[in-house]
Amino acid sequence: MYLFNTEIVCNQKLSPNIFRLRLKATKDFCREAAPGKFVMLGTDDSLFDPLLRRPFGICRWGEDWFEVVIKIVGKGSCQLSRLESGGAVAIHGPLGNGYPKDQLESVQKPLFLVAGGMGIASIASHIFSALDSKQSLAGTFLFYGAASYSELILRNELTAATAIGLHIHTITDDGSCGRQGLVTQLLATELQNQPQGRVFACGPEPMLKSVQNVLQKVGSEGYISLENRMACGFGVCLGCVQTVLSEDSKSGVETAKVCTQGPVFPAQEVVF
Amino acid sequence: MYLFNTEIVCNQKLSPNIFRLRLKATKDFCREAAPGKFVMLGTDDSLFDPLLRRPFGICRWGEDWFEVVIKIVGKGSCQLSRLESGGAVAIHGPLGNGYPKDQLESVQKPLFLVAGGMGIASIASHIFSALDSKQSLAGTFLFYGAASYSELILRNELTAATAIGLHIHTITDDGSCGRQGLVTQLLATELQNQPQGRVFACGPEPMLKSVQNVLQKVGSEGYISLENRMACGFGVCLGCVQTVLSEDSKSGVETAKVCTQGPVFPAQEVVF
Amino acid sequence: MVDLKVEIAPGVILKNPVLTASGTFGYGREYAPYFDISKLGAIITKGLSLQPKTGNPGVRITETACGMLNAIGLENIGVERFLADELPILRKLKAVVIVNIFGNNQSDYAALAAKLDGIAGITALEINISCPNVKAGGIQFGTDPQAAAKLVAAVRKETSLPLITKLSPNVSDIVAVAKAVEEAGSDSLSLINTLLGMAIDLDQKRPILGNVTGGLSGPAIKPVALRMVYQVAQAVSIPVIGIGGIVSARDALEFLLAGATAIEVGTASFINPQTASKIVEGIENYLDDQGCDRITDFIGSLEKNPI
Amino acid sequence: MVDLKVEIAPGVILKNPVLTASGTFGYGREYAPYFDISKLGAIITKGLSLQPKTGNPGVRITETACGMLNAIGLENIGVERFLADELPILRKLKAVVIVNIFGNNQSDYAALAAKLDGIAGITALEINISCPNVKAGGIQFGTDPQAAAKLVAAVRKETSLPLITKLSPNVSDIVAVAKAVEEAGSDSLSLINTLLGMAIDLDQKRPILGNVTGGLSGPAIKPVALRMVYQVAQAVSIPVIGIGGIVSARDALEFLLAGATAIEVGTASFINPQTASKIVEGIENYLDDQGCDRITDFIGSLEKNPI
Ligand SMILES: Cc1cc2nc3c(=O)[nH]c(=O)nc-3n(C[C@H](O)[C@H](O)[C@H](O)COP(=O)(O)OP(=O)(O)OC[C@H]3O[C@@H](n4cnc5c(N)ncnc54)[C@H](O)[C@@H]3O)c2cc1C
Ligand SMILES: Cc1cc2nc3c(=O)[nH]c(=O)nc-3n(C[C@H](O)[C@H](O)[C@H](O)COP(=O)(O)OP(=O)(O)OC[C@H]3O[C@@H](n4cnc5c(N)ncnc54)[C@H](O)[C@@H]3O)c2cc1C
Ligand SMILES: Cc1cc2nc3c(=O)[nH]c(=O)nc-3n(C[C@H](O)[C@H](O)[C@H](O)COP(=O)(O)O)c2cc1C
Ligand SMILES: Cc1cc2nc3c(=O)[nH]c(=O)nc-3n(C[C@H](O)[C@H](O)[C@H](O)COP(=O)(O)O)c2cc1C
Ligand code: FES
Ligand code: FES
Repeated sequence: MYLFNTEIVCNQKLSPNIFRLRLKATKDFCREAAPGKFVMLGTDDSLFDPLLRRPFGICRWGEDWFEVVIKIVGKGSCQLSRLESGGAVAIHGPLGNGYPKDQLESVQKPLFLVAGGMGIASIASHIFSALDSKQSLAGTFLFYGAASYSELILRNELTAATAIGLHIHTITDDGSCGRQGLVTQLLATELQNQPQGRVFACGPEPMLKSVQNVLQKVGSEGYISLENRMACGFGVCLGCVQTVLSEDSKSGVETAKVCTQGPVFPAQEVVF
Repeated sequence: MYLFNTEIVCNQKLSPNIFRLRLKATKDFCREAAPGKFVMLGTDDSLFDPLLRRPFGICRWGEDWFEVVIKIVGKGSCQLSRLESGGAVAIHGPLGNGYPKDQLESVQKPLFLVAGGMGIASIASHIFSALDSKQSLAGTFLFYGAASYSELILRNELTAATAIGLHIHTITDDGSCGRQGLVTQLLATELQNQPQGRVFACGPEPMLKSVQNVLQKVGSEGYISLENRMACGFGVCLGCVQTVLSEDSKSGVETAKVCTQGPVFPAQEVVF
Repeated sequence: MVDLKVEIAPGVILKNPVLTASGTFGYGREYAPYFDISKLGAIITKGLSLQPKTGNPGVRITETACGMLNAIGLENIGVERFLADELPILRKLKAVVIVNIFGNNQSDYAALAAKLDGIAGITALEINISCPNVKAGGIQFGTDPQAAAKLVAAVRKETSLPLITKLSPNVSDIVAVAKAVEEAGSDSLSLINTLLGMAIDLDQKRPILGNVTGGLSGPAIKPVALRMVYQVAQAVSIPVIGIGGIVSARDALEFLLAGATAIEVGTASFINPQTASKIVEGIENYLDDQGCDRITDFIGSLEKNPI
Repeated sequence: MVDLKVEIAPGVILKNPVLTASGTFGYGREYAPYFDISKLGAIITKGLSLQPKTGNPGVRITETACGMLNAIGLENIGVERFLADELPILRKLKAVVIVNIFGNNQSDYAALAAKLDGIAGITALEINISCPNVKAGGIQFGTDPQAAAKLVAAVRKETSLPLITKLSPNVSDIVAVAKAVEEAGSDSLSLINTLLGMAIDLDQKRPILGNVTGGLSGPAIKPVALRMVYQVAQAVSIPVIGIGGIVSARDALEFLLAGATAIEVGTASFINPQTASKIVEGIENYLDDQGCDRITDFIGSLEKNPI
């Protein structure tokens, strides 16, 4: 992973409170980028409010740039979302384990990608990676749910991936686009038909719990990407830990650092 | 005085670390603006670093705008100096007493304006006010000193005022423009010749002390504008107080609030 | 419309829970050009002493990360001039007035309380016990439960005005001090006063403040204040007034959740003189949105289980 | 080239005064990818207990104005695993290692000290006394001078390693605690640990942290830390190590001026893992510019008269 200061190439508003920022990056950084990894982003180092850097998924990248998609939920995301072309940003990354590559690239079984809300930033990274490296997404299904139509972002870019085989199913809480309901309903239905599917999910905790349940019921395997609060992002503060199953410890559980041992975990190992 | 949020019209770099910001203002604000008054400027209210607003002299104004000239000395001035057109600023002002109008406008006697460093922002406000309202500056002398040529700002704008009678003498610590030396040397020489002159001075404390000495020696009268640290700018924190002579108190001195009773004081009354 | 009335001491019912912190609101009238100060729950004056006080020489304020240090040194016009010149103006402005008092020793406090007793236009006294006790060698009254209790008892004897004791945060156990002054007859508590801090000018190799150390206030101290209010509110049965880093209605509401019956706005009034009045509005709007009828239902309603 | 060597305890000479604060530097090796950790004065490990500890459930960190609250709950792998798995790596990385220890009662501390005594690769112990004393009903060792002194004396008996006692800021009189532990045989002091604070989620009406309260760190607390270091450095004759909100070389130099012989970088290492190494460079450059030959000439050289 790398530490460097860089600048915004451009900032595009995707919805009233969601922005896509493209940032310049070093080639080394881009070589290490992979689906499911993240960066810690900071702004001006001489002002201490906000103090800590904030984690965001690496959504797409090229030779010397990468993109993040940021939803405004508090002061850190708000400040980043206001940056314009040329604005200074401090980067630490790529961080985290990312989605397991062998699983992503095995083409034997169908691949179910499940994104809830901003979870799409992480999930889309695999889709864009395939698109940009001209790989096929045959047998890959995207189940994408959001609160409403305006929060279903990156629609054009995702639709472009149908050309390489991606199947897209959207659903919204209010029915303003696609079916009305929760994204796990889509997953549950499809898994009934194809229980051999591998599942990759990212989204809010209630959604991930529900994905875990669905997987357990059907007996399928899958991975979930967590978004616990982070102070450091590289395994030293112990702020982000998640209880996980453990074979070593007596109690049968232990804590794992989401930033370094995750953010992607085998779904059945996470104890919410 | 008024409280309002406004935006930057434009930001012009005058030297490597001095910037002129033009801000939109209400007409009411502009009607109350006067030479020697100041504003408290703040930026984003949702971030608390920097916390307090910062005082800056109102250097020039029109019907619905005003200008400040800001030198970067710390984080508050740095942050303001980075704002670009459209950037948001919070205003409180005009504040302070300003230069006494009757003295400024009495044309009987010569008027000596003395500016050291950023003190020019305050001193120039009278010159621009005369220029913009097409009054004469006959009999008005500007003694302007700075560390070096690059810190002698607003040269063109000030030179324009020679057309309405202003005499300009510059001096720099390093001799890179005008004479080499301190601005009080210019004042001392001129006051010897014209001891009936009224003096208005603004600059760093050592310079103001020296002006006070010169005035005392020659027996002339004058006003100095102070720049004590301020938390509130409107008389409630007692952070900015300056010891001044007093006729009422037993000790012969009392404290005055620079923000409301100043920033302009009769030179002989200030006890440094 | 939500009912914002709160009782900050037995019988002292304020129209809303927003007060202004001593030393940050001048004598009150300085704010009158910015909003109608009678719309606040109450205003608390700059700390008053028996005699006028000139305060500290040298630099008195400096900014720190999300906070400020002050070493004003309790400059004030003295109680006589306050009563003669300021109180009449405040009465004309229809402000609810709480007078903050301090002294160098117990008899100063007692004399101030006696002098202010029965004066029309004063709703309560706030006793600042974060002051060095000259007689006890400069140790603060506020850091020792016994000394604080004796002081409050002495003041209690001299006045029938409701007493709010303002606690210092620079203590090992603020709950012990709170209980001691409750026992001694304080009708109410306010907390926190400033944390003791210091700032240095590196290049000049000198302390920045004329007094070397000063009081830290502003958003930086909010977490400490919130913790102390939460602890004290659970330990005493008199009302608690929360102070420390409050700049918005949301901050104020957090203190109310933690158990404060009212709050005081301090440093934030320097940044924007209208802060206190905006906080009144903000509280009202928030509680209206929540469908809350009476603010008293909201006060102390923090769920004990963390998220 | 300025000589940056400092003696943080009798006989313990470090190559420079920059240390890393316990709990913010992992076990040290996590930082090795970012810079050569042997270039630091010393690294201080995450606090170790006799047995491994899982720490607190729920949310453990939350940001506050210019600071953060943590309620990690002293999660650590235990002294055994540290010695088996971590210390050998640190030795290979040539880091100067100071081990931070804590326990639930005096005998825990004593047992830890005994266990670590004489182990190659450990330069000193830092005793975290900001821990609840289970036997004394949960009162912190660090808030009572007597209890702190007894604890230090007990640890002193078990080890010949230099002892640094890390003081809690949540006290009325930090100088009293400092003097008591000096008397009890501490070779050095480090301060401050975190201030006790709290944060509330307004909309959920709940405390944010799983532990309800947590420790406040970061730039917000620097003024309090600087004041305490200044007070303590004047009152004791053993070296003082300054901690609290240090993010830059200028911050570090302010603590040295105030009398600290060395400093620890805490929260700032989360923001940028290279902070500590940048501070070493920054101190060197600053002192070089000032024409200072030995950092020991700079330490404590604050002029007593304010600007
Ligand atoms: C590995 C990882 C990848 C992420 N990827 C993305 C992404 O691609 N796009 C995106 O928009 N967001 C992403 N997030 C979430 C993002 O980091 C937070 O929204 C952001 O840090 C909030 O900062 P803030 O200052 O705006 O909010 P704050 O002011 O800090 O908090 C605002 C609100 O958000 C909540 N909050 C803060 N941090 C978190 C968190 N980590 N998890 C849950 N709730 C939190 C707080 O409780 C509070 O209610 C990711 C998080 C992680 C850990
Ligand atoms: C009435 C008045 C009018 C002013 N007009 C102008 C103006 O027109 N243009 C301009 O550039 N500046 C002006 N100043 C000074 C300006 O307010 C300060 O430079 C600014 O507040 C510094 O803020 P900062 O955050 O950048 O610096 P900080 O980080 O707060 O401090 C940086 C350095 O500046 C010193 N400092 C901070 N505030 C003051 C102060 N008030 N006086 C002296 N030293 C200080 C500190 O000791 C420190 O060394 C004026 C000040 C006053 C009181
Ligand atoms: C400049 C200043 C002056 C103060 N003067 C007093 C005072 O005279 N009496 C008192 O009890 N508290 C005084 N205080 C403390 C405040 O009333 C308040 O307790 C403290 O600032 C914390 O609140 P805040 O963070 O909202 O400012 C003063 C605070 C400041 C900043
Ligand atoms: C996440 C975190 C964990 C900490 N863990 C410990 C610990 O285990 N032992 C200890 O003595 N101090 C611990 N501390 C306190 C720090 O060592 C330091 O004293 C404090 O954070 C103040 O310094 P700072 O403001 O530079 O962070 C911890 C601090 C943080 C932020
Ligand atoms: S975020 Fe610090 S350990 Fe994971
Ligand atoms: S700046 Fe607050 S009284 Fe003058």
